[in-house]
Amino acid sequence: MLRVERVGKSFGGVRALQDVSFTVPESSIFGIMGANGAGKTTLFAIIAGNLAPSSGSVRLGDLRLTGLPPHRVAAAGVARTFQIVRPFRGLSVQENVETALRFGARDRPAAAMADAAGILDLTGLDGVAGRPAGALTLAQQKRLEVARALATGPRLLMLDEVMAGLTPAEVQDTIAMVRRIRADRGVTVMIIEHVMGALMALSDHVVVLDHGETIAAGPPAQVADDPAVRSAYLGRRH
Amino acid sequence: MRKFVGALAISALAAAAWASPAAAAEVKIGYSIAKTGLFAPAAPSQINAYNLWAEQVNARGGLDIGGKERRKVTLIQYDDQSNPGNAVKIYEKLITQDKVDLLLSPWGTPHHFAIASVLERHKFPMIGSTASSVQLRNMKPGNIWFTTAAVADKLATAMVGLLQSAGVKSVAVLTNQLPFGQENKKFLMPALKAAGIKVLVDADYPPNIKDMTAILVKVKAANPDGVIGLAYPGDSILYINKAREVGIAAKFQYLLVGPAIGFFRGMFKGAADGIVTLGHWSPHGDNARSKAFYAAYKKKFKQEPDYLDSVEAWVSVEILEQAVAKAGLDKDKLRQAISTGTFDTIIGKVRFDGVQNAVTPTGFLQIQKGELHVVWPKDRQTAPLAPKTGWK
Amino acid sequence: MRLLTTREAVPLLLVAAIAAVLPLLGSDYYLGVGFILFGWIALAQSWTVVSGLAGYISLGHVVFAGIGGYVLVLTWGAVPVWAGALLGALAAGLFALLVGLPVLRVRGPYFVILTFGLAEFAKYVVINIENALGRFGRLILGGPPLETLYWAMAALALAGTLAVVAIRRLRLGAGLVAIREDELAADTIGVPTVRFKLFAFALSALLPGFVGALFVLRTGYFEPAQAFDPVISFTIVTMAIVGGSADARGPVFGALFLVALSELLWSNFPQVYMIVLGALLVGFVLFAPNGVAGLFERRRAAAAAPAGG
Amino acid sequence: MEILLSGQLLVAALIIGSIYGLVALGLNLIYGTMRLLNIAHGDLVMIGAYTGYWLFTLAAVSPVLAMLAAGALAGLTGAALYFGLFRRQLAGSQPIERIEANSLLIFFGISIVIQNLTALAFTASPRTYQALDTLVRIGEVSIAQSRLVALAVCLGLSAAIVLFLRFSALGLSIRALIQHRTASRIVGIDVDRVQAFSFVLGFALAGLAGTLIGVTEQISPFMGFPFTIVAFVVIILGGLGNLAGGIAAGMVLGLIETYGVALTSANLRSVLIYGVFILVLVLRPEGLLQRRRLT
Repeated sequence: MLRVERVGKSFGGVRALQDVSFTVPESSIFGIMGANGAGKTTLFAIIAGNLAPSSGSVRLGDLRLTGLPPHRVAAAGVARTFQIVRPFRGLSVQENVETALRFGARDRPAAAMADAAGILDLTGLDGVAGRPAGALTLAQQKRLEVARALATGPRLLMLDEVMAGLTPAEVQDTIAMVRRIRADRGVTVMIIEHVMGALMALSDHVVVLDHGETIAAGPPAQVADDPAVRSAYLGRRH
Repeated sequence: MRKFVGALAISALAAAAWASPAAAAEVKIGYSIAKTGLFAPAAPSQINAYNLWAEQVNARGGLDIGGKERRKVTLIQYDDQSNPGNAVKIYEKLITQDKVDLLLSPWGTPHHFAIASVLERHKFPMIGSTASSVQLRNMKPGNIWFTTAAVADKLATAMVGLLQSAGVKSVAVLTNQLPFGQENKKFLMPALKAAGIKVLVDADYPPNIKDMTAILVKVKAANPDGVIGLAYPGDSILYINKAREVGIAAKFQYLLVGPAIGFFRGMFKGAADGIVTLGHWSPHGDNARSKAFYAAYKKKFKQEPDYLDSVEAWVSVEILEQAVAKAGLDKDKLRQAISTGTFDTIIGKVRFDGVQNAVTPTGFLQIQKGELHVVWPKDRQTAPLAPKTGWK
Repeated sequence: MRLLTTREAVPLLLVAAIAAVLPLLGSDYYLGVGFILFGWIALAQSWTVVSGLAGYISLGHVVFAGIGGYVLVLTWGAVPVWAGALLGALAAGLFALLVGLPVLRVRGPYFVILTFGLAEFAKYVVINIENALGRFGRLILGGPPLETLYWAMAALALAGTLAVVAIRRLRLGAGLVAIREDELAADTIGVPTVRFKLFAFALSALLPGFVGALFVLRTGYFEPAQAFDPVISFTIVTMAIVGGSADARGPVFGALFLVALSELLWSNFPQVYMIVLGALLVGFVLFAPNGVAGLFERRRAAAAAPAGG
Repeated sequence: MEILLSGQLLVAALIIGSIYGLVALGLNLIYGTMRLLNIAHGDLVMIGAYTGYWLFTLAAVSPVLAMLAAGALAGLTGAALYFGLFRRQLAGSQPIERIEANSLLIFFGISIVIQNLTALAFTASPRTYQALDTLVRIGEVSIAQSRLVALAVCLGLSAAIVLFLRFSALGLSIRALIQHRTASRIVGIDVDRVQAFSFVLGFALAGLAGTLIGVTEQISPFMGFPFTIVAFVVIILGGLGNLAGGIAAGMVLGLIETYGVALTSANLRSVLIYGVFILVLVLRPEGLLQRRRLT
């Protein structure tokens, strides 16, 4: 459903992304791997319209996303979370979700617009719905990121390191949550994760970025065995 | 919320308490003035005159009410923060809440204009003081009168007369952007042209000007016979400092508003000698009221009165006192008395024609050896005009 | 959803009640105080739209009142009074639309000082225009009587309060609050931030334009330095901060509080009034950023929360 | 136009420019190190001007000495405000944008309080005094001694501070704090001490400059605000937190103002200054926000 075609991005003289191309199949969970600074978050920002690419294009179905402002991308059904969380701190958890319900994807059934309870339940935030977002723990704020993105009614949900900094038990909960999001709501998920095991366990497809370039792509098992990945990614990290 | 309604109620009570007749026998006289804000610096000259007058009236046993009785006066003063909108509110308050018997005028042309409609609505007569504009002639006569003799069009004619008598053939005109300066310029320029006096430099500047060097360098290069500074107090001071620095040598140098204020001459000592300014009053004439006012003011406030503002304010209370002595406190009779009477004041006889002072001619003062003398018109001179010679 | 929640009903009823009661006191003085009070409420509610909801704190809101007043005197005599006031409001809104696009790109404290600079810039431009036209303070004689102005201003205060109540319910309000909380995140969840900000800015300029025109009608005199006086902007901000600017209650509380305070103090102790005003601003920013309305909320929350919960 | 070649005009421009530079330096120092937007800065100029006035009028103290007293007084005010109000704010965990926006409003309130306390104490009447008013001739240029002193002190002091920041240990800490706020905490700089010092120094500079300004200008409780605005224009032109750039920008603004007015009309001075102010803010917001974007 999402086609990234030869996307490049440079800041000043520094190349953050170069010639990145891939296709995200409908209803898949699509993982993106890479070391710090490999360009993963930049890629998300480009897809979401927060950044304009220096070259290349992004399409969602027939719609060209490149050049659209973020709110139009959201209206088309693409949502993202932020690696460094950005909740509406002064609002309650409930209000955060309700705000997103009023915006986001344009073509949604009316029933979906009133689904705050369902989303809070799915993301495990139902117990803290009345609390100000700024008062949540980091783990809860990461879930709120997911809840708010989900509330925009996306066809494609981009999760940026929602498991970083969580305890192993919390990671397990999150994996279950992501699976449920796809199963219950038919949402396609793109996920950036440093927690390798989790990513491999979740994803149907994986793309590996290194210094802004794609060095491998395919099913997790195949990618994990790729010698380029081993040397460039795993080798350096461990 | 209850708290706020409470606060409002308290404020209303306080206002009412203020207004309650503490001493029924006293004549309550109210006014608003700019104690804060843009015009605050100008207000003390006027407040002093009012206070001095109230003190003198009470020392005389009180205000003569229609020749029947004497009642002490008490002044009610509010700050309008230099905002004409506040002045409107205050005069309404004075009339309807404080129920004053008489009103004195606020400071400044905009404030006079703003409260005119309140006076009209309540048919409450008030004698104006520190206001001057050709627009005042548009006011409906009956409840407001203006003592000034310095309306811009008359001023222009008088200025040309003064320039011609001084043999000035060319001038530089420097104008502050504030209304009074601009209005003066509007009438002065054609008058100069008609009289064949060349304008070598024509420069406007804003009220908050910090440095006049650029303008004065041009003036110096043009070397006119006269410099006409349509200035206010702040820029008058700036002018003296910078003209002295640059070395402006014109024999005639005029500053519209400023030099008539007491501290002005004090601070410059000799440097301000020879500067001409607007004004038609000087203590050096042979008017006995004048000398008495000057002496009393100087004694009480340890400074000279402002030859413009203190004098206008004083004239307004002189007229009010005489009108009340004749007509009492009834508004209609008072209005009649002011409109038709002729009054003895420190600037001589004053009579009104419509809203305007029909008698007093426009005049000019000059600083000579640290004193202000009337130099124009000639029949009111207390000293002849002398050329400005250097900056000492 | 109930027709009106308490926090919506309180300011609306309060404005309506005051408007109904003051004329009964039968004095021009109270009408005059009411006129000013409603003027401040209308200004502070308008300010709340862009600064309270969207968080773009404007320290130059007087510019819209100044423009409204100026348009009124420019059209004086050429069109009926109320048409002139309406044109003033539209001109203020148009001005906001024109400058909004570049100005609203600037954020945080820079936006604050920029709006201040913009208002001063407009003031000096008008001063220079008036000079070029050879006008030095314009006298407006024969405007509507005080009663009429009073009711007009009361209507504006009510309209402003209603507008804030309504906007908060609309998608627009939710979007503006999201912008205040985090503009990038708001954009990403689909809030059309540029359009919303611009719309809010223009909306928050309309009523002040009208209020400015009424101010001029009340004094019968227009002078740019007065009409664009920055103290007006400052007072609006203080009112909104003291009252709280999260919803329609704050501006009403703030305006009531400050007008009551000023009636008590300024006519006799003007400097003390200003000192109290400054101290209030500092105190509320530091200790009660959500204003008086926020203090109510906090107390209620404290009462409702079980101990240790 | 030959007027542009006038030495008198050039000297006037340099004097204004050097005063602007010094006034802005204090503002920039406080903004740079703490991200506090001190909108009450001009009011310290006013305090300095009154200090000079009273010392001269009551005790015949020369403005050259009075400016030291004014600097000390303003510095003390700064210390009181820093330890009384701002230290806690800065130490808290609020995001920097919050602190910036709040500081602006807090200083605005402080400014109103200072102005009106002064008006209460000394009345709103403007005051002037004539000190150091001997005319000095340099070639064809004639200039009052007081303004010559102002030029020398402003230039000398500005230069001294730039050198101090470049070569002293404390100066280096200040620069480190300006450039990398979070990092300097980590490398062991006593942030609180550096902040207190910068705050007090910033205030003191404004007070000192105020005495110099008060000799040549009317003194009133409300004289300060225009200086705040000019100082903002200068530091935005020169780069927020860029101290040397600010001094240069002060000079540039002095030249723009003096020659701009000479070429057009003095009426346009305010339009000119606010025009530059708005343009810089609108056209280069990315330049101004640069530091934040990098995080």
